[in-house]
Amino acid sequence: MTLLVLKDLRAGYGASDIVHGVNLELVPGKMIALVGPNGAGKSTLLKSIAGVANVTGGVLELDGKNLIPLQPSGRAQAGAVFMPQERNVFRTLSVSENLAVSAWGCRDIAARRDEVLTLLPTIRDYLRKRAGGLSGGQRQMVGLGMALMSRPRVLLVDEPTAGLSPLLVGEMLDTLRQLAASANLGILIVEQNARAALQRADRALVLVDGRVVRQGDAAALADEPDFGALFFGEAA
Amino acid sequence: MDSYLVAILTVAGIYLILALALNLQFGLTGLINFGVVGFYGLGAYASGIATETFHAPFLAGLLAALIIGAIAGALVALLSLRLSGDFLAIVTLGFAETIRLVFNNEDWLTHGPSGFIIVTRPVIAGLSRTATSWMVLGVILLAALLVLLLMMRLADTPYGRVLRAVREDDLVPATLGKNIFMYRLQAFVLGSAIMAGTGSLYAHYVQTITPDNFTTPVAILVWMSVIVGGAGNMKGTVLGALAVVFIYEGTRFIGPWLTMLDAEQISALRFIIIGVALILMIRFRPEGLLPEAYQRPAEAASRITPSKG
Amino acid sequence: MTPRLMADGLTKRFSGTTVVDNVSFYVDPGQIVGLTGPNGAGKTTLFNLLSGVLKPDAGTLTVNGVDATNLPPYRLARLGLVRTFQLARELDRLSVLENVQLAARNNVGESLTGALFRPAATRQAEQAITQRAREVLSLVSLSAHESKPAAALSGGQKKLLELARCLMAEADIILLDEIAAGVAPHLVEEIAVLIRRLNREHGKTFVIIEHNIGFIRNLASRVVVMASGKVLAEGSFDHVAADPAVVASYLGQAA
Amino acid sequence: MNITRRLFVTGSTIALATPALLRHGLAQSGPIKIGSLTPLTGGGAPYGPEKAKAHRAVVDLVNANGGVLGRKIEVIAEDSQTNPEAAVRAARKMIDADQVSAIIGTWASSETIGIMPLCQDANVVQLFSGSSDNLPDGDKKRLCFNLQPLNKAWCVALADLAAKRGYLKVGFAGPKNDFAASMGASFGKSLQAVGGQIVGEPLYYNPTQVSYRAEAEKLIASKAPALFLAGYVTDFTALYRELVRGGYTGKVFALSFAVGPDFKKAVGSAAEGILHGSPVPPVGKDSYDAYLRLVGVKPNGQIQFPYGCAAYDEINLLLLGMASAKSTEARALSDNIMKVANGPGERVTTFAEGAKLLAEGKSINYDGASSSADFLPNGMLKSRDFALYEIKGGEDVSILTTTSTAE
Amino acid sequence: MIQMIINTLASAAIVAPAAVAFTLVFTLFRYANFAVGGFVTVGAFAAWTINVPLGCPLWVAGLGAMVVCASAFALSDRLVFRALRGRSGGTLLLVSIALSFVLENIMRFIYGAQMKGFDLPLTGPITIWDVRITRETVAVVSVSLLAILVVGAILILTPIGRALRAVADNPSLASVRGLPVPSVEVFGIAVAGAMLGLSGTLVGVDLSIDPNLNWAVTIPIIAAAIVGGLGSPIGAAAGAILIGAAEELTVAFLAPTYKGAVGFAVIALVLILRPQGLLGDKVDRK
Repeated sequence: MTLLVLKDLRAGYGASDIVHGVNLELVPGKMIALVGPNGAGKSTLLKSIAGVANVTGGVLELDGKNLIPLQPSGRAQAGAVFMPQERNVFRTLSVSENLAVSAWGCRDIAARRDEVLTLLPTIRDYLRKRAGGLSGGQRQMVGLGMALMSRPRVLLVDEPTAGLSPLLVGEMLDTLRQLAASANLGILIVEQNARAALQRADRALVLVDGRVVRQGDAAALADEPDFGALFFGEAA
Repeated sequence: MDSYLVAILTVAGIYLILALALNLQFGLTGLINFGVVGFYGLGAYASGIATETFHAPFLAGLLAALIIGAIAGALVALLSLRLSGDFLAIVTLGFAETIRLVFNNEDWLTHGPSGFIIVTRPVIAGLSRTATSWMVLGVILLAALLVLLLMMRLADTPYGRVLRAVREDDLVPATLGKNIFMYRLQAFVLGSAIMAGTGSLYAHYVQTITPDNFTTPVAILVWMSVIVGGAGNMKGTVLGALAVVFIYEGTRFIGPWLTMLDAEQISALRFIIIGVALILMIRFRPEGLLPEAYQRPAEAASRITPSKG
Repeated sequence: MTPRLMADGLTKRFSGTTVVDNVSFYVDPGQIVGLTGPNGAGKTTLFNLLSGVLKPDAGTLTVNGVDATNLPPYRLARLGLVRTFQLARELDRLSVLENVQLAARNNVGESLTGALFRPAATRQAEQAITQRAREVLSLVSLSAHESKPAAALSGGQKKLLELARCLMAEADIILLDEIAAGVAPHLVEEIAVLIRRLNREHGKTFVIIEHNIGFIRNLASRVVVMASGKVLAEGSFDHVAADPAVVASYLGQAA
Repeated sequence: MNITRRLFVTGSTIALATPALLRHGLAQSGPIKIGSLTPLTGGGAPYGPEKAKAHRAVVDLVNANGGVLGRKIEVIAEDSQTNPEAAVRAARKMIDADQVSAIIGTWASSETIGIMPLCQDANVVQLFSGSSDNLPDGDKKRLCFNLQPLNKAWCVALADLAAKRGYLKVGFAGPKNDFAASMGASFGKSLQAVGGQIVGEPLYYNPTQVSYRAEAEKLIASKAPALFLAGYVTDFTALYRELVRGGYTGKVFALSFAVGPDFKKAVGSAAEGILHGSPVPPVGKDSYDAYLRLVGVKPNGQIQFPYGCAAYDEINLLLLGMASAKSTEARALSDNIMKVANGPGERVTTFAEGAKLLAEGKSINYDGASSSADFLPNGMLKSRDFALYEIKGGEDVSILTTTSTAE
Repeated sequence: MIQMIINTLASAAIVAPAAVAFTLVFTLFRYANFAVGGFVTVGAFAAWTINVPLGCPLWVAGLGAMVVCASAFALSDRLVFRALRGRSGGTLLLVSIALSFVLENIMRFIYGAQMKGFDLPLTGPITIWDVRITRETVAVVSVSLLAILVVGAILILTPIGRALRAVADNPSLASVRGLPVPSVEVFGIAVAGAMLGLSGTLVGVDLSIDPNLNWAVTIPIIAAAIVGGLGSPIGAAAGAILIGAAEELTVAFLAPTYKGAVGFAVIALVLILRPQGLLGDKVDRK
């Protein structure tokens, strides 16, 4: 059973496309890593699924439901939840409020919060703090917790390790990996730290200039000899 | 010809100069000056005090107005130009309100609310009334023409190009070596001086100035002229000022037909129309009736019709 | 030989985070220096410091032998340093030609007194400037668009317009921030050719931020790699590309 | 020729032609035009309409009987907004567009003074009611006639009353305008003459403001046992309200036009005990009754339309002046207004009577509805009745009526 | 001294709800809406209409004014400001000033320029230890305080208030977190409008109502909001108290006629102390 289906998805912001036709299928419990050089369109792809960037063609379905006509908030309610790279918490709200506000329209906020705190127990330590005052790692963790509050089916995570120390990078990615399994989520992650991501992901897509140039088993991809060259912009 | 036409044209000329000066500040340079009436009033009183209290000739009054307008403009600019645009708007608005309170309260200088009476005319004394009004009109139209030529010159030269660049994105001209603060300051001071000069012309034309001559509605009319005509386009401002003055003064003649309305309602209605028109204009045609031209090549030979973008 | 540009210990913090951390580097006359590194490495912030758009929290900056620390951007430009922006900052309501004309230096018509009282000199200068601006526009293949408002250009064309402005400015040092991003491939090639020509024939110095490593390898005589606000490595392309720290910074540490 | 140029040229042509066309529609050479400039809004709004109505009523009657000098009279009515700026704009339009021979009806001194330079310049006669002591100053050509006594006269009466009631220390406040300023100065002098003095500085305020709390606080803090508040009805009402709320317990002196029915309705029983005074029409006199009947009101021995009667005299004097001068030219008109107002000649109280006698070649002396309408050489009124009242049980109770005389 | 504090509180109580509204709009949309004074004027006349010609009790009039203003404010956003989102702060400022001007003149057109007051008996003050305080002042201060506390409570304690703060903080994150951003914004606008209507009613209780109200209150409102830091309702209320105190001091030690300039003087002062302006750093803009 496939959760998220992309067929020949094209997307961009203005007149010209940035993503030129991507195919992808995501199943529950699995994590797919999107890697590639800067400016390849990885984030744009993620944002077009979340509704922040425009889909200009192709198929985008979640559980067989067409997402394209929906607003960002509608897509989130449908279960495709996006976690932006930057500014992914409400800085002026407390952590606890951040979590609560992310379950808009739900009656069981407390239950959901307990659920999230079970999955991400470290958040408990700074539940009362203002989110703006947290460290980068803590903020990412809260952002993740917020995303989980709506009990998503698919998590779209944009560079969750940007600006984190090497130690935290591994921790963050491990957390995501475990989440996929424990919450039976499909996770699509865009990651700079390609090797670290490939170590944890099930599958991986290498995106260059808006096109998928390689895909397959994540670990196997990392071992390809010319993998490094892809990132230096020569394999397009 | 009709003497009321003379009066209307005189007023139109005055609004035109104010609007041209504002167009330099806002249209070309992007500076939001809501204190138009402050500089205008300052010039009117400066000139009036020079000619009546100190018995200076008209030209000295005009000069005094220009100088005081420039100084006031420089002070306001130094206080607020380095800050973001919205602060300039608030500070200029505050300047206009405060200056009006000064006019209203410093009786020893301005005779307070009952008005400052000015006998000195900008023309030779002793002419017939009609001749005088024609000559005053002449003086004001001449001034308007001079300012129009000055503004068109400024807009057309590389100087104007830098001003427009500053308006669009001040970081770009700065990284290309232009001292944007100086450009803003010059545009603001020059505009303020011209507004004050206009005040002088106005004062010697109406001969009674009161603080109520210099209230926000006047500024709205001037803004309307610039926006309707097309910000950045000086010829457009001529069109805008004429349109606004004729809407405004023209409604005096509609009055008798609107018998069910009292004078207060007609006056309010006028301002409702003007305010709504201003909002609609900004909403639906922000570039104005005559949009700013994109291209003014140095040689006329290679002139290419500007494309609308 | 005095370096064209010398940064010593430049540091910039934004609300607690150190974005540029004690960066020192120099650019000699006639060099093309490539500046690269992963997203968020602080490259653009460094450019903002070098061009005076931001004031450093610590460190000094020397341009053509003159202490330029804390100088405003227009003063740096007058010292011979101009730049482009990562997201093109075209002047929307000026024509393409005007965007370029604006960059001319020492234009008599740009002073209030010149514009008003020296019409002949202004006209003459303007003619020369227009001619040169057209030459520059033809260099970047924008001649056909000269009377369009800059807003009407495509994203790639806007980048070219930025480059044209820099060429027009007759600067010694040109900082290019991702000039090739979003530009059509054949134009990228032309830009590279143009940069090399300007460098060889006119002795212009360039600092180029670029993710397209091919572009940098092709042009830069020296490469500086930044990561997390610090200079990670510098030297020839091959030297840098072989540096394991650099590779790691691009591919991510395998933690 | 590109589109811009064409638009510009077309626009200018239309712009230039429009007023001429408008004007063409309005212009007729026949009637004698008179400007009726009254405060229909602003501080004088309670009185402007009765003035405008009186002008209209007389003119309608005169026109029905054939007009003046064989020509119809056309009244151009405008609102002065009790604001000199608006008055000047309206006067300019009357003078330039309508080419009126006279502007009558201005009420606030500031508006009268404001339009004076224009009228002097254009040789337009002014008849008005105002009381600033500065009114005669601007009339270099002797074209002005005032149907109201000056402040000096009002203040003598009010100061006498204050002294009689034992208030020798009185605070003063008023709007910032010519009228109140000269009222303050005159009142101070008059009070000194009877052995009293003004407490503290006279307080002037901006009459368009919303809050008068600060002003009231200042007046209360001055601890003056009595206050003379020379405001118009709107600002007086607001200031008085703040005084009451602020706990002021002293005596308040006011001008009658500020404490009319609107005021009494607004403050209710708090109006008790206010002392006020104003020039009054000669109640019961035939000329006043003639005016009241003309505007459709039955004389009842009370003061009705305290300013309409002055307007009635303004228009009558103007029209009689024209009939006597056989011209609308300013100099002759002004001289003849003086002649018909001051006499000597046969007493008349209406235009019809006067015109008939003038046609017979006789001299007349107009006796007005507001006063006997005799002027000093500077155009100011020689004397007028003045009444003082106290508000008791919500009614104005007359204390005294005197005839004040200008010195 | 105590007298001065009471007078300060009375002026502050009138301005504070409107300053809260201005702050709300500013945090939601990042522009200075100068039409706040116009809406206060609308609120004052709406309350007067319900109280005097329609003869309803004052509290009904106040609630009515809040409803009228909330609707009018939401309507103005729908018709005018929504279409202009993304335009420069200057454009919005100009439009809001024009709107303010239109509203003022609509009031003048309908009601004339005559001053109006509620149907309240005019009574003297209550005097306690030489301090005079009127029933109106007590009512105005307590209602204003209550309203600000209610707004504060809504913002802090309720889900919709939390959502409002989230949208103000980061609208794009709010939308990907599934919040119905447009509806939350409309809610915020309606709350702001209601506060403006309340300010209008309080003006009518304490002072008097006429179309000139517009400019007389606009400047103190904006000054209070700016001094309060444009962040929270509490800040705006504190700013209102500061402006009120500055005005009282001006009247006491300078001329009362210059009261109108106090707001600007305070803004100028803030400007010197907080030179980055309302919208913060310019470099980050593009």
